Amino acid sequence: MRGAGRRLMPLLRPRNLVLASVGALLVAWPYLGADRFVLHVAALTFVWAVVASYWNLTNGFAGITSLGNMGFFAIGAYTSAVLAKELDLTPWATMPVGALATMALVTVLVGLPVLRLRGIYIALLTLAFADALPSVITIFRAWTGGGIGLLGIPELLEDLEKWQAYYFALAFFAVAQAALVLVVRGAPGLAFVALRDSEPFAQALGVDRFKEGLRVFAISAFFTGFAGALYAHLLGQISPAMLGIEQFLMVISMWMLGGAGTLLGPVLGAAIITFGNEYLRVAGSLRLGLLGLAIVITVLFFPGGIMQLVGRARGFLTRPRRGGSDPDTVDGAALPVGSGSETGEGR
Amino acid sequence: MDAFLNSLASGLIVGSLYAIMAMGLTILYGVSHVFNFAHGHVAVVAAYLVWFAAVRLGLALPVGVAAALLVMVVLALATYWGAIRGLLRRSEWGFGTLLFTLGLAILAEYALLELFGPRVKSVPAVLPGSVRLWFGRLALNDLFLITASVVLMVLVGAFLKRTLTGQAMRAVAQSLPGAQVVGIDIDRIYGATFIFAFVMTGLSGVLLGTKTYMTPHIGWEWMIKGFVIVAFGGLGSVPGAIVAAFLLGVVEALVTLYLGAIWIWPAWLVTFIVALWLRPQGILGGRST
Amino acid sequence: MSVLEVSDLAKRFGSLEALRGVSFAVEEGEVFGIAGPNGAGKSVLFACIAGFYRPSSGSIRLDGEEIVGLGPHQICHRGLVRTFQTPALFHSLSIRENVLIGARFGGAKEDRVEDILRFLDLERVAERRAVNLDLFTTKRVVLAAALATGCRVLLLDEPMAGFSFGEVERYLDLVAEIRRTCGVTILIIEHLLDVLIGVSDRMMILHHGQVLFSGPPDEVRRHQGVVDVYLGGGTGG
Amino acid sequence: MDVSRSRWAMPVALMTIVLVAAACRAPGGGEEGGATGEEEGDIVVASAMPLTGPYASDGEEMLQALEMAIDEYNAEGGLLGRKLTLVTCDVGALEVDTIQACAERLLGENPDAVITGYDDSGVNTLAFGEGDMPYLHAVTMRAAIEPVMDDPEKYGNVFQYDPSDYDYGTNAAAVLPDVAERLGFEPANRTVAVITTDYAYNAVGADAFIETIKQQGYDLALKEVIPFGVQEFGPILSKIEEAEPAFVTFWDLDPSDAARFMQQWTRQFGDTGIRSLVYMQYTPNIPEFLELAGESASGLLWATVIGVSDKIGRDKTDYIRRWTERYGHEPFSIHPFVVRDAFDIWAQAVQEVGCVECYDKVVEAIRATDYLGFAGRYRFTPPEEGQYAMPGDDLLPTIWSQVQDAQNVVVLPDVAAEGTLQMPPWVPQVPQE
Repeated sequence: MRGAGRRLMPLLRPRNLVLASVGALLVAWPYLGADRFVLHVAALTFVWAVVASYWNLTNGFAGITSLGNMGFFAIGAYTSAVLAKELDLTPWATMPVGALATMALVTVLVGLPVLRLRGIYIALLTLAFADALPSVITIFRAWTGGGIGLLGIPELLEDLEKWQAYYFALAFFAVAQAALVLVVRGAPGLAFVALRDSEPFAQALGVDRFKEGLRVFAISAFFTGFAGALYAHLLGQISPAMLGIEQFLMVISMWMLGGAGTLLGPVLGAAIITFGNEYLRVAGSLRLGLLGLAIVITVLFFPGGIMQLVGRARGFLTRPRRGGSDPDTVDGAALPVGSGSETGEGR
Repeated sequence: MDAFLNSLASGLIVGSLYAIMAMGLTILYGVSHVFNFAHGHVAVVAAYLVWFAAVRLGLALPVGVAAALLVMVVLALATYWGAIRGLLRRSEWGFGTLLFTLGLAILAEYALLELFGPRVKSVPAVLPGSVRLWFGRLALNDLFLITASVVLMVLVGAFLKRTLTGQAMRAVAQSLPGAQVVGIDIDRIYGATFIFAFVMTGLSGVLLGTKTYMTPHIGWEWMIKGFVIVAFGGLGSVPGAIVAAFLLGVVEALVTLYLGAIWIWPAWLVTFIVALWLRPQGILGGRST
Repeated sequence: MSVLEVSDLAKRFGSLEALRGVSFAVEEGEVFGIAGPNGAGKSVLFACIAGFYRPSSGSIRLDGEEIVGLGPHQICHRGLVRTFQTPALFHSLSIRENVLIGARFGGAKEDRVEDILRFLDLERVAERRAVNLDLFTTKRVVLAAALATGCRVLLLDEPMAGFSFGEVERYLDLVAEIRRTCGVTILIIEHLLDVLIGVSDRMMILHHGQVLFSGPPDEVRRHQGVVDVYLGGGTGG
Repeated sequence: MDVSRSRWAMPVALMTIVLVAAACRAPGGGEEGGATGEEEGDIVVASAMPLTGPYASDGEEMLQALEMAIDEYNAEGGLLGRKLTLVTCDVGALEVDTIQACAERLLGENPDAVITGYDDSGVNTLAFGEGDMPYLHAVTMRAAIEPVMDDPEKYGNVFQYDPSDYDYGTNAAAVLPDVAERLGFEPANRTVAVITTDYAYNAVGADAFIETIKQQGYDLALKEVIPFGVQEFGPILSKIEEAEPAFVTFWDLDPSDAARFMQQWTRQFGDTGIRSLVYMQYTPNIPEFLELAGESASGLLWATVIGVSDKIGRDKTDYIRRWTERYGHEPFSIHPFVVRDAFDIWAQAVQEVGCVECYDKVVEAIRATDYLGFAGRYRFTPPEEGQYAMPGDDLLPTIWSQVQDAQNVVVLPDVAAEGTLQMPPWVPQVPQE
């Protein structure tokens, strides 16, 4: 029953075929005549897609209402950038260090206190954490450059070309998504589905909310931090402005609009918002209005986000095993998200 | 000593600003469990309306405030009946309302930018002038802000305790099923809560506009500050929010005096973590959510 | 040595005393039946043992080790699992995955899953989502998930409520089978005295949070206090 | 769990393909960066500016200035007979990646010139320097001219058409003691206080000030780094009261912060008095400052390294008239003037060399500029020195103003002065001991 045939079959599912051709297209894109600007934005999209996906991991899948993920991103970016600049190390060495440092810091400083709390309190504490970071960056301005930002961060390669940046970002994105699939389909993912469906039963069967939460936090911090590090070395400069409200709104909208609790949603959201945002820069302040309108309309009419639209068009792109006709999800697109259902005692 | 007293006074002023920022937010959350991300923007909208009435149209300040609050009532009803009511009926209501109010905030910023432009505006001080005390001078407007926050707290407390609507709101806050059992019309109470919270928030925006000035962008700052204070004091607890606001205000002033202004946020965070460790429901938050 | 030893257990909710001075011991491999009228504190007792409530006072020993203060998942890892009166399965997962949860997080090896599915005759429906199942299947999934943790002590909270007569029979057979093949110690709460008497090695009757009777099943009916409670309470036995 | 394994296999395969492809060779994609358009189409002027976020009020005027310039040139038949068009990009709150994205976007339009007001907090040079077309900006930052100094070959097309933040510091350190002397101001001691945000524009100037004033024998009594949006300066004012420094300098770009500072300063020291002069970098030039601070700002000194004064530069009356006709109000700030200066500098250079796409020649012509604009005479330092518009009383004078009766009055340099320095109201008349 575990023969090659059975293992090959799922690979040939239409869903996977679509994914594979999209992947091939992404690989071939620079050869198909994408210009500098498009490649630049695409590379950023990959980075943001990872950040959004892992934000969605904590919030959409695990129901931990974290609002501090931009903080994780900044820690990774700064750690790697400062190490590479001050110690003259290659970014290839400092990026993993940055990611690990983010994981350690976030798990100890945020994860341990936060996971004793519930719902909206987690949101508040993580937000306060991210908002305290610009001050910390300023206090350590000797290394971080303070509000001026860090300039001249060593790039991934000497004279990094746009198409190289694109491929590095794409490769990172692929690895991060693969890891995300493992996490979601693996033990932590299973644990959180169980906790959400029936917390007492899950606990009785040995599921440890705290431990699984910490694990998800650590994984999320690792990849978000890594994304931050990559971002720093792709752009060559960073500043505390990355912790500003605009960036926060952008990234949070990516997974919220894309479809919380889905794997593809945040990626689509990242693509649409990053590209939309850049192309709408010519439209001035209208950009803001359109973003706000998109969010409001999505919530009111397509609560499952873009994935709901996709799911409506074709069932196979959604999550076939856990989606389907689940009465608790909207058109099988979105999984419940912890924030509300958890804090609300009386509904 | 004078420096200390002076800083303490600054702390109280800032504290009163924070208390005003937090009040509408905590009431709305306490009763309906809707966390209003557009809180800061509701306040800014009211402040802009008052500016428009008082400065642009040259109306008397109380007239402007009354008109702005009237608009707040309309906005509250539109928000609740037009959107929130439907969202609350979904299983994903917590997430839905959060996202909705977030979108609303962005839209409000855009609308303000289009209508009033990006330049900084201010609401005229309610009480111009200042008064001399032994350690320094205090602006009358600042004293007014401190008084107003305390008076508002008392009024809110009285409203919740004495009036029928207030009692029903408290009942809903304590137990939604219980309130339904005794025949409270939830829609009516939620509608009333939204009106109450929006009016309070609008009022807070007007008060803040006299001191911190406003741009279309500043709502985020007000929201985040209010957010932290409300959590600190215990979501849904009005006295808790007030205590937290003054506490943080004084901490902020003393940190500025002895460490430097740049340490304010880190100090907040540490205070916050310690407080939550000791009391996970916030300082005075009775309910564990 | 007893597998589970409860001594002088009390649980208060405010002024309400749900349990008072409850003491008993369960021996390895036995089926221990617990009965009592509504509100006697049976479920509270289970919740205390399994770590969902922290007792107000008293001690609970599993294999001689104190477990008061541990969380449900920790107690599960030590080999004790409880089930719930109204079972809530993980409805967005398949039946196999429901069982897998127990195996993966309960600390046992995952290769037990297939055996357990076969054992409880769930193989054919294993890929179905655990939603809208009939009651008997639901209860079997619960049993399977609990067994998958590799538990040695199983607390079943009114597992047969709502069953038809035939289903009760089949379920009791299962319990006996589990006991025989897996050597699991079973504590079972049941409303119906007859059923309990048939399946238990020893029994305990709770009333108003206190132990009214404790001993062999055949003595239950002769105990005056039990008769009073069950007849006086209007609950047929 | 073979299901999960197959899902895992797909991304791995994908990744392998990606890495192999990346290792293979450079695709032909975005190779062209410079000018390809030899065709006689429109001349494209690109600009990045903050149209949303905290700096939107400045960005609005920069955009208006450019639109007006282009419309006016086009009305006169364009430049070298060709029509001009404008492409813009919103840099929002000036985050690093939005500036870079804007640069990529605008460079993708193959612009013939990039002219902005300010668009950035210091990385613009790197971003726009990628192209060959002339780029004129007034970011007013050391960080923006340093890359040009380091690599004049690559960034030789980047001009900063005003001095930099650093010059604020050196200028303030040089002028403040002189101001004290002119006023007959006798300080309690030879110390200074510095209150600054951590924002580069402010911080670099503040640091340069500290460095330079120390060389003149002043001590630093107090340095406060503040975040934007401070509501209560009470604790800081208390520290100032204790130190009573000769000069209190305030470096915070946000006009509402600055207004609050002056209101609270005047309240605190208005009647008790303090022997300190207060200086601000640039911020009171933003029109909202006086609206918000009003009378309480009277006595404040401030400077701008690029400014507009009736007595300096070429006549502005006609420009103001045309502006008012078009937009219904007079210019709020200096941006309408200086952005137009930059535009004219570029246009003049193009006309001089007689071609648009010959970027090297246009850049050469701009380097040789000696242009009298609204703000003064523009002359650029050589690329090795950063290629920025030189400060100087006969070039771009640093204009010092004092707020008197809630009005800005230019007091220095003497050639531009509209009024005389006055002792701030909070300084006690009779020196007390």
